[in-house]
Formats: sequence, C-alpha cells, structure tokens
Amino acid sequence: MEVSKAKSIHAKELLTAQNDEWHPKIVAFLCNWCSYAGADLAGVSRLQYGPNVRIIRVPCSARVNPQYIVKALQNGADGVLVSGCHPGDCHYISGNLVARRKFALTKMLMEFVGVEPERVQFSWVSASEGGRFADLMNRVIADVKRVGPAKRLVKHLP
Amino acid sequence: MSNAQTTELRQIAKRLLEEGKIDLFIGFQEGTLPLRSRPAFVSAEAATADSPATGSPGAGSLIWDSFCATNLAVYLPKYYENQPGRRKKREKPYPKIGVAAKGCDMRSIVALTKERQVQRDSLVVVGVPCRGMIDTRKVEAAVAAKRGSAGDGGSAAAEEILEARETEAGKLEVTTRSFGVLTFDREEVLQDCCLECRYPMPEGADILLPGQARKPGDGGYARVERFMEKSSEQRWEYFSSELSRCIRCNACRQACPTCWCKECFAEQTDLKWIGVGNTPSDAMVFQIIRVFHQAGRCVECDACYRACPMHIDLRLYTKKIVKDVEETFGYLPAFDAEALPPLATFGDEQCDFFITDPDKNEAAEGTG
Amino acid sequence: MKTPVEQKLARPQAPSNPYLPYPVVIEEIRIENEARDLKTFQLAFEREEDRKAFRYLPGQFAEVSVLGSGESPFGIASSPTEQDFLLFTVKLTGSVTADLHGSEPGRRLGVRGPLGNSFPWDRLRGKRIIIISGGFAFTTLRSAITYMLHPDNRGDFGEIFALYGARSPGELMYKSELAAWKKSDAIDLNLAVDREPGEPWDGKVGLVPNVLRELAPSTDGAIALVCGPPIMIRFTIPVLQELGFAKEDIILSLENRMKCGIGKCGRCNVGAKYVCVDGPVFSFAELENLPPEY
Amino acid sequence: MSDNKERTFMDRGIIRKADIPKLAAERRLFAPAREGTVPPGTCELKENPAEIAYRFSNTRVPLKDIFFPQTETMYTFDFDEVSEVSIPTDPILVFGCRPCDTRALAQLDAVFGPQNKGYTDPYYMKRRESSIIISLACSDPCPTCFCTATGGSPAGTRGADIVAHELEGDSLLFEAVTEKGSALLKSYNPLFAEAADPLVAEVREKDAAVEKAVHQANNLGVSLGEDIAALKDRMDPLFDKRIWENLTASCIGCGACTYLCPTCHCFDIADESRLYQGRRIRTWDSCQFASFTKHASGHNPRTNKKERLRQRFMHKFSYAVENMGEVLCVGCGRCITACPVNLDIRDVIRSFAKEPSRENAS
Repeated sequence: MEVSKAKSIHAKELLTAQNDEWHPKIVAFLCNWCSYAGADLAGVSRLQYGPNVRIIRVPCSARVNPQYIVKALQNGADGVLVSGCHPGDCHYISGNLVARRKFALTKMLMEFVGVEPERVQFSWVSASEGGRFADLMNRVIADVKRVGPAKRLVKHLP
Repeated sequence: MSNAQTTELRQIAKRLLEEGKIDLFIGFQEGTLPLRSRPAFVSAEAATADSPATGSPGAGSLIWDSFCATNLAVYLPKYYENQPGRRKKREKPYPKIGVAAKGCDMRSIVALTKERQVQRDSLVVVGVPCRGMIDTRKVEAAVAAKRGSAGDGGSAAAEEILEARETEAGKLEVTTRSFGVLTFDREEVLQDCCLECRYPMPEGADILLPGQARKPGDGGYARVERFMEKSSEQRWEYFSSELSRCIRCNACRQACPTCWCKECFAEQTDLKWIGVGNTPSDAMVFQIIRVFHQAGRCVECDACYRACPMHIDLRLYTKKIVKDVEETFGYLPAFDAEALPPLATFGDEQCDFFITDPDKNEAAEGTG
Repeated sequence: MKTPVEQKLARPQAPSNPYLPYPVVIEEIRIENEARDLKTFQLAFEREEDRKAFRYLPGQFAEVSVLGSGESPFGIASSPTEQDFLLFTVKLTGSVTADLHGSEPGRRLGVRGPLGNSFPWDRLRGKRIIIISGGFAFTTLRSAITYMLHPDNRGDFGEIFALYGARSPGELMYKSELAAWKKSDAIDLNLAVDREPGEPWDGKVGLVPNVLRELAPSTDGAIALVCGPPIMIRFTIPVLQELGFAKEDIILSLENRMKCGIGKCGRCNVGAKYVCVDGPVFSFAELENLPPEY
Repeated sequence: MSDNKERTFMDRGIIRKADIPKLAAERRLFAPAREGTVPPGTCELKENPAEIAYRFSNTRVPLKDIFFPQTETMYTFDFDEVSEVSIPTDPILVFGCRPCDTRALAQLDAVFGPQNKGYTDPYYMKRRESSIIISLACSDPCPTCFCTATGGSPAGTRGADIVAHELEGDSLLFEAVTEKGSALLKSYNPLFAEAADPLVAEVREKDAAVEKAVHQANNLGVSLGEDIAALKDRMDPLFDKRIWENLTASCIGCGACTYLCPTCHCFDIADESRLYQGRRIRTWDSCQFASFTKHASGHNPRTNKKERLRQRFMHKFSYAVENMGEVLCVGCGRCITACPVNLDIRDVIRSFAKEPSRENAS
C-alpha cells in the first residue's frame, strides 16, 4: 500500500465521481492467451462496448479461484465475468477444461444461495473474436443493469 | 449399554491393543449428556482397564449405540502429519490406529487416504454396519412440541431430557422432567443424513462387526430440488437469515473430516480473504467457500450441521454441492480409493450449459 | 535534564481511550542490514502534548499502527534521552511490517504506548551492566545503552560491558552508534560474527555463547541484560550461570503475539503473566516458574 | 467470593410482569424472548421483545454480547486520518438474565475496568456504566448447571442491580442489590406493591431448595466458593503431564465453547479497509484457534490442541485465581451443550478435583 496521499485522493475521486445515473462495475477475469487478446482486438478494431468493465488479466482461466469471484462480489462488484479460451484451445492444453468444472459448480452454488444469476457469468472468447468480446461485454452489462446495483453479499464498511 | 456390537467392539479393540497391532483405538464411550456418545481414545496401557491416573478410558468403556454420530475420521489426519520439510525423513513410524467406522466414517477415511492425509495401511478400520444415528435435535424438537402443547409457550427441550435409552424393539425412550417417559420410533428421530444415506455399510473395513445395516436411502436430493424451486429472493432470504446467526466459531470447519487444511483460507493473513468478525457478509462468504471446498469431497456425514451451536442449516448447502457434483460429473465419494476426484481431472462432458454465449440471443438465466 | 529513575518509572496516566494511537510522522527510514529486511523508522509526534505524554524507559515497547494493515508491537529502540523522536527497528515478516517497509518518509502512522514494564532500572543503578545480544533483538538494548551513556545517567552505572553478535558484519545494526561506542571509554563493546567473514573484520568470530565464555565478564556486582533469538538465549543462559550469575541477575525480554497491549485481549500470557503488562522484561528466575509458552 | 453467602438487599417490592417494559421507559430494554429463535423454543436476549419469556433455562448467547459485542468498530479512518466513533451510551436495562451471567459480568468488569493494571476499556465500560441489570433467579436449573461448584448460586446476587424472583400469578419479587437498583425501585415506586416478610421467607426457602438440587446434581468434588485455589493447587503441578493429552484428545479445536462462554473475553483487533477508508474493529477471538498465538515469524507458542485447551482451563481455574482472585467460570454449562464432541468441562474439573496423588499421574 505504498501510495502517496495524492494518488489515493485521485483514486478516491475516480471512484466517487458519479453522475446520477448508476453505472455498474463489472470485474472481468480474462485469460492472457485468448480472452485478453480478444479484448485487445476489440480495442484496436475500435469496437464499442460499455466502459463498465475492469479487466484483470490472469494466466489462464484455471487460475481463477471461485474465491476471487465471491470476493469481488463482497467488495462491491455488480457483476463478475470470467472468460478463457474455447474448450480445446487452451494454451496449457487442459486448463480451461479443469476450470470449466469449477465454474459449473460455482455458477450453480451461487445461484442456489440466492445471488442473482446475472452477477456471475462465464464465457469463452478467442484471440480472434474481438467482435464476440464486445458483444459479450454489452450483454453482461445489460444483464447486470437489469438486476440493478449489487446488494446481496456486499460488505459495507463505514 | 450392552449390545452385541458393543461387546464385539470391546473384544476387538482389546485384542488389537494387547496384540500390539494398534497403539490407539478410537471409538465411543458414554457421553455426559443424554442422546450423546462421545469419542473415546483408548491407549494400549488402558486396554484392560480404565487408567484413572491419566484419564484414559479402557477398552471396556467402549460402546456402540445410536448416539455415535460423530465422524471419527476427523481425528485421523493429525496422527499422520509430517513435519514441514521432512516428508521423506520421518523419525518415528506412523502410529497404528484402530478406528470404529460407520459408512460415512469409512467414506471419509477413503477420501482422506486419497488426499494422503492418512496412511490406510497403518489403520485398522473396524466397520460397523450402521442402523442410523439418532438426531438429538429431532428429539429435542419433539419434546419441545410436547411442552408447547402443554400450554406454556414451548421451551428449549435440552434441559427437559434427563435420560435416553434405546430398547431392543428399536424404540427410543426418553425420560423427561415434565412428561415422564416419552417413546419414539427410531425412524422418526433418525438424523436426516441417515435416512438419506446411500452407504450405511462400511465397505472395505478391515474387520466388520456383526449386525444389519439399514436399507440405503435415496440421497436426499429432493429437498435441494424443492428449495431450488423458490425464487432467487427467497433463497437469498433463507441463506442470509440462517447465516445471520453465525458466530464464526468454526465448529463446522473443525468438525469436518474433509477440512484438514493446516491454514484455512479464512485465516490467511498475507492475503486477507475475509474479515474476522461476524459481519453477515463475511459469514456468508466463509460458508460459500467452505461449501465449495467440499465439492467432490463431502461424504454427507452432516458433521458440520451437528456441530453448529447456532443450528444453521448447513446440510442444505453441502447437499447441493454433492448433488451438483454427482449429476454433472457422475462422481460421488464412496469407497473407491482409485476414482479421481472430479476437480482434479476433467472429462469430455458437455457442461457448457452455464456459459454465456453472446451469439445466442437469450438472456442470462438460472441454470435450474 | 535529570529525572530520578523512580519518577520516570511511574506509569503515565492511561489515556481515556487506550486504543487510540497518537499520530506520528515518519521522519527518516534507515536500512540497517545487507539483507535489507531490517529498517529503522524514526518517528516524530505530531502534537507536542503527545510527545510529552509518551514518557518511557528503555525496555518498553509500543504498538505501531498502520491504518489499513493493523498494529504490531515493537520494542522502542530510541532512548528517553533522545527526546525529539522515537526509533523502531522493524523486521520484514508479516503484513503490517510489509506495509511499513513499503513506506516513505512523510507517511503518517500511529503509536500507542509506552507499554509494558522496562528493564529494572531501580535495580540496575550502581551495578555493572553486562549486555548480551544477538541479531535483531538488539533494539531495546540500543535504547538501554544510549540511555546509560547519556552524561546525566552515566554516573549511575558501573562498568558497561556489551557483546553483540550477528551472522555477518553486514547484519549488525546501528553502525554509526556502534562505531561511536567502539571509540568510547564509557562502554566496553565487543562485536562478534558467527563465521569468519570474507572481508576485513576486527571483532570476534564465533557464536554469542562461545564468545561470551571466552570473554568471561566478571559477575562482581553485575546484572546481565540478554536479548536475542530463542536459540541464542537457550545456549547463553547456561554460560551465564557457569560464569556465576544468579538467576535473578539474568534479565530477559520476551515476545509474544499481542493485540491490545494493555492486558485485556488475553493472547500474550505465559502462565499467569501477561507479556504486555507484566513484561516484556522478566528475570530468568521468574521465567523458570512460568510454562514454556513463548 | 461465594456470592451465596452474604446477601444484603436494600429495597424490595412486587411488580406485575406486564409492568416490566414500563421500567425501561427511558432505557433500551433487553429481555429474554422466544420470538424467531432457532431452534424454536430457545431464548435469546432481545431488544424490546414483544413478549418477555419466562420458564427457560438460560439464553444461548450469553449476556456479555450486549456489553462486549462480537464485532465492534473501535474507530474509523480515512487514509491516515482517524475518527473516533461514538460509543453507544444509551442507558440499558437488562431484565431476565440468569445469576450466573451477572456474576460473569462482574468478572468481565474486573477485566475491562481500571482495576486491571490501570487501563480502562472504554467500549465496554461506557456501556456498562449506564446499565441496570435485573437478573431472574433460577427456579428450574438444567442438568448441566454447576454454578454451586464454582461458588455461585441459582439466586446469586453478584453483578446484578436487582434480583427478581417469579411468584405465583403474574408477578415478580424485586430485591435491589445495589444503589442503582434501589434507585430504580424508588423512581418507579407506584408500580410496586409491598412484599411481606413471610413471602420473602418462602422465596428464600425455594432458593435454598434449588441450590441444593444443583449441588446434588453436579457436585464436582470441589467447592471453589469455599476454597478458591482448590483446583489451581492440583492443576499447576500437572501442567506438563499426560493427563492433559487424554482430557483433550477429543477436542476438535473449534471455538464454540469460548464464544458461548459468559466469561471468555479474548479479542482480536483487525483492520478492514477498502481504498484507504476503513475501520479498526475488535472481535471475539478464541484461544482454541491455532492462529491465536501464532507469531508473524511463524513461531507458535501453543502449537497443538492440548496446549490450547490446557490454556483455556488453566486460565479459568489457575491464572485467573492468581490475577483476579476468582475462577473465571460461573458454571452456566453452555460449553457443555455447545461442544460438538461432548468434551465436558465438568469432567475436567472432576478429574483434577479427585486427582489423588500427583506421583501417579506421570
């Protein structure tokens, strides 16, 4: 936490500067080899999608521990998206296949406890699918906007 | 308490200890509360008689009855711990331990063997065909209801129950303070996990006690299915109200044979996953992750549910993860020591049902 | 300025909320060793009244608070005679110390204290002082030496012998102080390193207990203050006893995990003694009667 | 220490049960209630309950929770700026807690109050100073109650301002123990009817019978009320003996016993923050957790459950005797029913009480 006071104030302003309209915050865990490259391609292709996504690059979708997802929701993310290579295309051969098993259970368990299904989403986007990435983002943003600001599971600090 | 299983168990434990086949036998002895038998650790020196000086019970104190619900596998990993960094060089050989095991204890032993937390070849498992264990809470609830109908508002029943006995005829007789002796059918007061249990017979035990195991149950997925029919709001309402009682005592984690991590994620400090208080959000996050960590490992023994002093309905959530694992990956942790745990492998299964596909035009929906 | 020891010993009035830290600012950060995992933080009080209220004696500790990461107890390395600042030498171990090590001068921290007892100054007066220390535990002894060497106090004590050992010359802390003390006649400072270093070295070579046996300071009217890692303590105490020190005259300082620092949170106890209020300084005679839970 | 020996009451009166909420006109009322408790039928202390419960053994969560809440914000911060929080000082009236719990509260006063090394814990003491405690004497103790063995009594007065007894019909006998209690009786004088001596004598008789019953049911072989150090003297020499391994063999290391103990008061202090804004909280902590004493370096003075559980019992029956002059156990029996493996504190007490000679216990 070696941040100067100036930096911290800047960060705070960024977070508190809001118009009246609510903009969901969505955390996206993207695998380095496919989905992140897909996001890159969407950028260089100048495809438009909502600015609500905070991307976290991970080496592989299998690197995403369900704890990360729950923690993001607890810290106030309105939605979490995890995206990796299409099954069969994993840079590490089988990472996303292992991940898929975890994610299936995560998705079902989160729904079961009563977290809205829109909040936790998983997808596959390849490096060449810039368009698919932009569509995915818009889709997730629309889904999260429909259910509104996150309330369940969010930890409020004074 | 004397029954055929108890007599046999005492003899076996005594013999094993005396012959030096084991250093320690873990079973049950009479508890200090009605409806509760408690774990007993019989050491070799106490094989023939109690050792009052060291407080160690003798083999003659061992019992087996319908109150032996605790999953004894929870005690085993401790004995097989390696010193950090000394995996290869173990100074002393692994202790030889005898343990009485019901179906669920046996499943835990298999799971722990698979996860290399116990050395199966230094264990002597005395399997007990399980007739199901009596649920303290059901008996208490029944007594409480009785008190309620007696017209003073209903009260906690723990203090009402003075004594409980099983009869030969499969009945449970409970002596109460206000209503004399109440008699219950075993079946009405068995633990739900026993009623639902699919593996009451401990397969793969080294020695099997005589007796008839109960008829296997159906797994009890129906309650999970019924719960899933509720709306997301209702499910959240239930989850959050249950967890609002949580005092973060960690009894659920500590009672669970599967939770053997030396350092729980909840206690990691370099990266703090959750707060230490009983803030509802922290309690819920803890429980979600705990349940998730049970995926493919939970043996449905309900140790967590029994242990919870605040009576939180944890079994609903562990059952959900058991059901999902079985239905999605066809895996159920039973007695097969070779089967790979579902999250340690992958298959060609079609389980893309939860994937958001922007090319398809449906909105995100529940996975049902 | 000379204040009688007894007057300083009086516990200052506890603040109305003893959990609230005094605001302090990091003035300077010094890297103490080659491994760069020991840093000394020089802190200054923001408010003059806090500085005045913070009356301490060598051997006491304080809770240093890094908002957002937490609080940790550290022995006070500065001496009450150094009135303008507080020194804490911190080893990089956990999350609070990591946060501290990542700080820059100018950062605001909090300090709660002074806490605990101190070295038994009323007993130490008029005595010869034998100081034995190894590694990073030298902090409160730096405080003690600086305090005793102050012109106002030096006359209160007899001969001061100090043995300070570290793994290598680069791991010795407080280099400028050591250099000054080396030159001074007021203290007999002996430095030791564990193994023959690959650089010029004019001190002793060997582990602290062995060097101590070799130097064999006289026990005549002497009290030993010993601070070091548990392994050093374990082997040093027999040597001190061999030399003829009574158990009461071997003074040690304990560490245990602490939270409140004021005897309430219940985690630092060793037997019936709370390290935070009954300690951290104990004599070997006292420790012998306590369970080994430290 | 035995609080059943000296009983002096200042004022007394009879009040109708229905009038209890009136006593709390200017206070926050906490009283036992069954509303919404799980499992149904148990009692918990609730604020302003719709209906006050009687005929219960004890509340599951102890009284300490009101004065020493499980999670409490000590102060908040914004980057490096600390803001104090206002400690709630609204006057509190607790009605219906059991005498064992009030006795535990008196012990917590000694921990958090200035008599403990001169430091006052403001969070606890501010709440405590403005509170009035009316305990409800036990008429129906449960099988796990052993207050008499620890020097308490089912109608003990220690820690309470007023002790109440249930009478026939819907009324209660109030007897003030402290000035505060007496003042409350005086200021609500119209609500009280006079209590005649024979009636009080009858109540005393019943008390004695209940006390005798508890003593007979749970005579643990010691009477810590008479000989405070009875256990300490036997436990201290056995500190490193094998008896502890056997006593603690079945412990699974959860914190249920400590969290539900009315006298356990260990706490943790931790920071919770998000982007430089946050709070410093204190929360209950338990000596049964491995992380409780673990140093940042990884060293842990108490590495296993034997050492941790021994700490719990030694603290209660030995260290506290040395430091506070009393045992930190009031015999409420909560830890017995809460323990997932039925590790019974009474067994521990008994095994030291009867410990015949120390040489045997090698």
